[in-house]
Amino acid sequence: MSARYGMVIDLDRCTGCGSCMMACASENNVPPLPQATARTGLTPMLVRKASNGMEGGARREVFIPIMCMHCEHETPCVKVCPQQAVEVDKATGIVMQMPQRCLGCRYCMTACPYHARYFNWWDPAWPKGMEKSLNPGVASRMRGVVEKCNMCHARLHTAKEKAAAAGKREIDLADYVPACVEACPTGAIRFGNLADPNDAASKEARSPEAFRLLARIGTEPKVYYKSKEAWVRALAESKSGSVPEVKRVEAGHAEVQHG
Amino acid sequence: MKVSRRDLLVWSAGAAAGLIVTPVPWKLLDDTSIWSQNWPWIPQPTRGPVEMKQSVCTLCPQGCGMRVRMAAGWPVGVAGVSSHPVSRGALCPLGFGAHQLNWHPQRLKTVRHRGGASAWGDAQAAFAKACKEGPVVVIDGYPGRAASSMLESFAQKHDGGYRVVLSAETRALTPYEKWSGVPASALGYDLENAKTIVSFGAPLLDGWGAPGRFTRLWAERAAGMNDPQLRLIQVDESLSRTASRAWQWVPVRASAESALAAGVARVLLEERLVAWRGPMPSLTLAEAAERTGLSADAIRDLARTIVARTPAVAIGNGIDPEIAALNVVLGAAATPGGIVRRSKRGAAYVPADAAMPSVRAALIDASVPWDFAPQTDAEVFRFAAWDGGSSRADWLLPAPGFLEELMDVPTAPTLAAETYAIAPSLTKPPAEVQSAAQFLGGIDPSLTPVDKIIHSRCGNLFHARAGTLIGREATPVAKIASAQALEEQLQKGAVWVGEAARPGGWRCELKEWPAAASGPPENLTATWSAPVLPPLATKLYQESSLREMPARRNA
Amino acid sequence: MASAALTDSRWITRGEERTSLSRFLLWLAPWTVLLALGAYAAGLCLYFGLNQTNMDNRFAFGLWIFLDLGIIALGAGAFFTGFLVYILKRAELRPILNTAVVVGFICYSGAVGILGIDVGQPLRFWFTFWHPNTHSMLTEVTFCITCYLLVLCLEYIPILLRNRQLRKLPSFLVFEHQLHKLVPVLAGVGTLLSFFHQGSLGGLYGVLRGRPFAFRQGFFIWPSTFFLFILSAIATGPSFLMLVTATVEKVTGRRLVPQEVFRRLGFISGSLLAIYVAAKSIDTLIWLNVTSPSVGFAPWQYYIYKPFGTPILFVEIVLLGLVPAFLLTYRKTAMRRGWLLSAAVLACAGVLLNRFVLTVQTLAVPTLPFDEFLQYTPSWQEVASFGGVIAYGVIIYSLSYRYLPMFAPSKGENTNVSGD
Amino acid sequence: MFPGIDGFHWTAGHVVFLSLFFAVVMTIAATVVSAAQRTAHAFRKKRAIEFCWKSDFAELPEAERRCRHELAGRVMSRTCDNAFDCRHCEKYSQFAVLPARGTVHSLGLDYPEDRFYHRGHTWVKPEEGGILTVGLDALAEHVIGCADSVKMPEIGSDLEINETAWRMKKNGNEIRVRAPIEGKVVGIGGPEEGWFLKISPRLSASDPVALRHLLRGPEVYGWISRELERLQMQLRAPDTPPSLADGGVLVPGLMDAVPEANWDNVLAETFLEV
Amino acid sequence: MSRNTLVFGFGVAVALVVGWIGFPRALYVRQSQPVEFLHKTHAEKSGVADCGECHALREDGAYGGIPAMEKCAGCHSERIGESKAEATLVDSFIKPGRETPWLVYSRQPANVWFSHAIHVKHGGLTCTECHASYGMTDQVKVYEVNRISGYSRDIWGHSMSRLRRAPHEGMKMTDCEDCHRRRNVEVGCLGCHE
Repeated sequence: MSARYGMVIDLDRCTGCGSCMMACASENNVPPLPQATARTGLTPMLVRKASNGMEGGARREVFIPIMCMHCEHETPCVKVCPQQAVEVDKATGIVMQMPQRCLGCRYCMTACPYHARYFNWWDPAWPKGMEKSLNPGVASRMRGVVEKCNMCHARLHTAKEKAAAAGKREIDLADYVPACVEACPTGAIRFGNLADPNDAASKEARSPEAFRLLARIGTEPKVYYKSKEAWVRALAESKSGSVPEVKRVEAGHAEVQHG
Repeated sequence: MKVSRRDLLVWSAGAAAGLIVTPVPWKLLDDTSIWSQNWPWIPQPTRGPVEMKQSVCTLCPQGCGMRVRMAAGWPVGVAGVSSHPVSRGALCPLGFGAHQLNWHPQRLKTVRHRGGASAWGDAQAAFAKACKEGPVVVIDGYPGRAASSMLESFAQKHDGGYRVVLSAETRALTPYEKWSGVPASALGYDLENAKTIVSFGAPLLDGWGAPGRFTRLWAERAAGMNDPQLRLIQVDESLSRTASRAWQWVPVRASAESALAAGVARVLLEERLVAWRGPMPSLTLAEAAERTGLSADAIRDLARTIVARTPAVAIGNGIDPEIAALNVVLGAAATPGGIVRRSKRGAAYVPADAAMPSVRAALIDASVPWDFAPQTDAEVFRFAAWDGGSSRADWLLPAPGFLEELMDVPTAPTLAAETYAIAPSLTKPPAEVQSAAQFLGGIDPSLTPVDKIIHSRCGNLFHARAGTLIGREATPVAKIASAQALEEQLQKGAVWVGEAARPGGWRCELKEWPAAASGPPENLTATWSAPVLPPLATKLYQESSLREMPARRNA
Repeated sequence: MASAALTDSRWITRGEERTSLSRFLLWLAPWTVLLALGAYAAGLCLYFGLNQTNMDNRFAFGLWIFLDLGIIALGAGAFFTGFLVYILKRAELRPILNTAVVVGFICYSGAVGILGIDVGQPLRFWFTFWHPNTHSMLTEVTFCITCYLLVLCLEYIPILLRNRQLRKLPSFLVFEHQLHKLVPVLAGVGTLLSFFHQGSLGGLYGVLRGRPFAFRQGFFIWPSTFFLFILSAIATGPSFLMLVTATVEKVTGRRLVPQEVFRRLGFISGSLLAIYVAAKSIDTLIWLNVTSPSVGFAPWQYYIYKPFGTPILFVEIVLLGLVPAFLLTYRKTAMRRGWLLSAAVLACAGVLLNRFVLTVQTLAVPTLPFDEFLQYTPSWQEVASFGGVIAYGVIIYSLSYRYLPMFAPSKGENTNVSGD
Repeated sequence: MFPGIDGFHWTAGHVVFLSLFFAVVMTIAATVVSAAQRTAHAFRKKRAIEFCWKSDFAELPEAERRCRHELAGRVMSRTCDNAFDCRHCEKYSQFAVLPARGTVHSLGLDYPEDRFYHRGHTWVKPEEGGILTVGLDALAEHVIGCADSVKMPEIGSDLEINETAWRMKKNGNEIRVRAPIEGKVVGIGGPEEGWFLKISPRLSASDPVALRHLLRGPEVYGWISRELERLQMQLRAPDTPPSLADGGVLVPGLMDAVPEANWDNVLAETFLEV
Repeated sequence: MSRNTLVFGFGVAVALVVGWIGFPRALYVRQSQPVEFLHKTHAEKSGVADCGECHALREDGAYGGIPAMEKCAGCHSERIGESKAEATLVDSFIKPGRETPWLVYSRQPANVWFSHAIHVKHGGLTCTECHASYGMTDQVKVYEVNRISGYSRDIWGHSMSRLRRAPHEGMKMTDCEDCHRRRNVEVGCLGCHE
């Protein structure tokens, strides 16, 4: 039977520590490039920040881990790739990016509403000797291709192989846990098979507190978010530009605001 | 017959036509693109058998449990250990990149003397000479290890002092030392039983103590609950990570935490919201309000909220007597859910930042935070695995890196119970690398080497027959066959946990209200400051806007 | 021989007056320098990778894509004129036919060249043909542009072979003639191809449902931008031809085509532009009131960022659409060369602005609620390669104008020359 | 893309897309191939030379394309529409019957009556044994003078009418002399006796139509006088007014005498080049 | 036949010769194994019948590949016999404890994930179906490497045209897919790529 792997991320539990980003980068052999910036770097898992737009004591902020949403329907990147370097895997629902097939036209990056795709602007490089610390399950990419979250497919492979060695066809979901899920110190990310109604993740995905970013675009992302707070759930809708970024709250404001 | 230009044209036309039906153009197309998929200058992972090792993170004194994925004998990834009693499956973000630290460009591989290259021989000679000439102080950043005891006994033999750089968490407990005589290193927070935690700027969700311990607790009892079982009140000058997740955020002026603590204490005492009776803070509510930038009512509300759900405990960031005093007022000292004494043992260490006059030389262990500079003009021998840049050390001595040396991991600061674990050496350190302990062992062979000490400690644990050993599953030590079995278990990553601290067992005498902390409180977001960061930390600092690059550190 | 080395008159079509070789070279010199600079910049991008540009993960497309869309739109005059002359038999446009072909050739080869640098892995270009994703607009574009470039080369050959020296080789001359007789077929194929890729270029953005600023409903698999692009391209193509010819006339200081041809071109351009503006306005209204809100994007969102406010919409549709359309069609203004040309300029500017908005503004406006409006400034390498393409165009055109019978259609066109 | 390659599977998209694509590619290929094939065919049928001549002829300026009958004064004005091929021109005979009205006067050039003249300024002289001699006419001689180099065809090679018979170089100008008649080269005259070819014609010289396309008698004078006129126009200094065609005598070796003139143009028009 | 036809034909002929004979020679470099290992001899001497005894799956299902040095050292700790290969093996690899850098004929690039476990356990493939009977041969197959791509020649297969390929020859993606199609196995990119 075909699975539909997805995630539910509880934003109320995310402390924005960044463990998921580190674990992801290390699992997927993402190079640490000294020259990379917030707009040219490679962060298949990226924790971003949003606020309720208030200031002083009333201000609230939330951290939003953004990775490939593995859109199920009309998957924008799959539709546009000229040479089938992206596909929605039939068996798992994972949106798979093949850097070795990629032409580097970056059309998929303009197509992705979540900006979850990253271009290798430089050849990957590691300090001398560090290539020994690369994860053998993942091939490193080359300059000039697009990459993104592949749902830690190396771990899926390992799980498959383990199952096969045991003569089983179906993998044991306990053997397949993406790095970010494993790393999250608060267990904010729940990973599971959304096609299985009894799966904990798919149950959570159906809870009233669950929502998806830009759901109305209609691409059926398989990464859900959830929160108790209404203003956080409101992020599902686009209100671009209307949220002023306040970097730091001065005690002065606090005086006015608090009481 | 002569060849005309026309012939050449026709010939090449023919050749071109012919070439189409040979493999040449097609194979070249294929191979060049394959070449672009396997560029020789792109490093690819080495092939080899993959195995899982369990160990303990030794980057800081918190000793989080970590699973290390090894491929072809090299660590290729780390993850938390969910069964681990301290970290409970969590690691700090830096931990996830730690396995790459040993290849950091700034890894120290050679002895350096005042910036110039030198050799172990010279260092040894120089140190030996210093030992003859005068007292030598040994500074440790991670007390209680087997190595520490080596350092300590060496220091005693050579009538120099043994000083310790305590973590900010432990330093926050030092005021009680004065009031109760119980060494701060024997105290801990019983967070698991607290119902209200008011943090005065302590980054509880951002690297305070063992990352896993509180974040897990918070996730289970507070996160996303309208009426959490555990109320986290964060007093912070700005909307910090912890503040943004706290049940309530109390924004105050910069470094006005102790004033607020005093203010709250006054309200508690005036309104008799607590049972405790004793000296009243000198600071009036109005003054407190003025200093903190909050309204008097706000402070009153805060005080009431704190005692609405008890046990409540206040946690400061670094030494702040008034916050400690607030805990006494709250009755949080020596009660469950407050500050508890986790062990009979526990030495009172001499803090390393106290002035050290007339010392001939100072030996600084690799565990000492890089940014620590001893207050002395003595000759400094500094051990470090990485060169963190400017430091006033005469000798820079290359120490083993991450997971390269056998280490034992004593109880972490802030814990409510004792623990003991062992971090085996997973990879061979580079040839020319030595730990401080090995170094001293080389100078004074009479010192018991680390592995022996560890062995005997395991023996003691076994014979004490107390506590439980937590590996894949928990086993009471009493049920373990032999000391050797115990040691093997520990070597495989199991953790020994002592009995939970019994309430009471110590008392705090607060004669008069303490003077406000002199100067601004130290604000160390992380209790351990490494010389360098794992290279992948660029993801957090420069490839995203998640965190600002801390000054001085270089990834 | 020394005297021969100094002059190239033997290569210039007899009876055509051309400036001296030295002056011609002088004219070429600066353009050659620019071309060399562009080649150098392109080399940098190929050798070191696209980190040489200022594009980034959020601004994945930049100046180059804008350039591609722009010049391909302007180059549409080539296929459209061919269509008018050969398919619709509008013989009066013959005089600019050769120019049209050369201009088209320049625009398309230039665009393909830039695309070669713009992709991260040029060596894998053939994957698109080997593993095409037939649902991708880009595939359609790649196939059509490649084929059409081939067609343009074939249309260029007869012009080339009519060079005074080349025609002395009997085989060339005969081949030229034979090919020339078949050009109508090519024109037909070219029309089909151009129709599709001009459209697909519009579709390129119209299908981006992840970018509600660009996303458009459409007909069958084609979003409305598909048809708008075709319209705008064939509307401005003739205007651009007019401009090129006028420029050449200015530079060489002689009349090359009868004013009548200009007026004819102007009228075609103008009337098509009028249709385009109408269609564009309707489309915009539908988009603002139906398409965009339906996916949760309020129209005002797009236009709160300076300098990309609503004025840009007005400029695009009215100032650079309606106005030139009127000037080009209205008798009184169309009679005046000055008005005609300035209207053509406006029309071309209009189509360029449209491509700019679709390529650049689409990427700049945020989609996620916690995104900001993005800035991007091209690096010198991008600009230089851009300049290189312009220089390439000027050089090719100058050479063609000097050595080929561009505006002197063969006197033998009518005399029956039986081939077989 | 092609069935059977890397997991190719037929979908409606593929069918439409690929059939369109291949249709286009086929059309383009077919176009090129057929053009090339027609070209080859023309060569095989020995039509190529005639063909090039005709298209060159089409490119000649109006003044160069006058009908022989106009030159002879039989008609007021007539442009040749048959590439000077009077042998297959149905109009020829209609006019030929009329009397020539051209005034015959001395040109200061020697145009013997016993020769036939080709517009490319060559003469054809029937010899005994059906052999024809072909040489440069007086005007050409005067214009060129002594050539720097001459490249005659090999003996035995076949010449088509209007094909390049031989090439000459003078002051860096290449001169192609067109063959006035088709046939096999049987002899060559060298520099001392003046450059000429001996040709055994394909149609026997006795055949009345064999030389019909060449000028003779009054036509020659009409033609030459116009040619001289043209020369004068082309050679005069820019500011001097055109002098009347009163037969100013040509100096021999004109190219050396007036080097500054645009010889490229002059020669082209003289030897019927484009 | 006209001169042109001849010249043209000559051009074609030259191209064909260069393309079909010269080019392959130029494209591939022949390399020899570090040690001349003979499967047959080892099979007979040690009485090993099944490939799996040396090329085993690990317990986690991963493929063991070519046995590590200690396996060789088991017998070859000291020289057995006087062959040159023996000397190289013992002196330059076993004694210094260096792993032998074998040249793997069917080595796939880093981005390919090929699970022997799955192909053997689920697909029921036998070794010979992909590796022919190399395990029974008693001479060392010559290793040819593609100058440009760095692939072993076995990946493309020995005939340049890729026609008339032995079933085990050719290990390009197309070949994987053909086999999968024949056996109606449906896998996407994810199935075989890292």
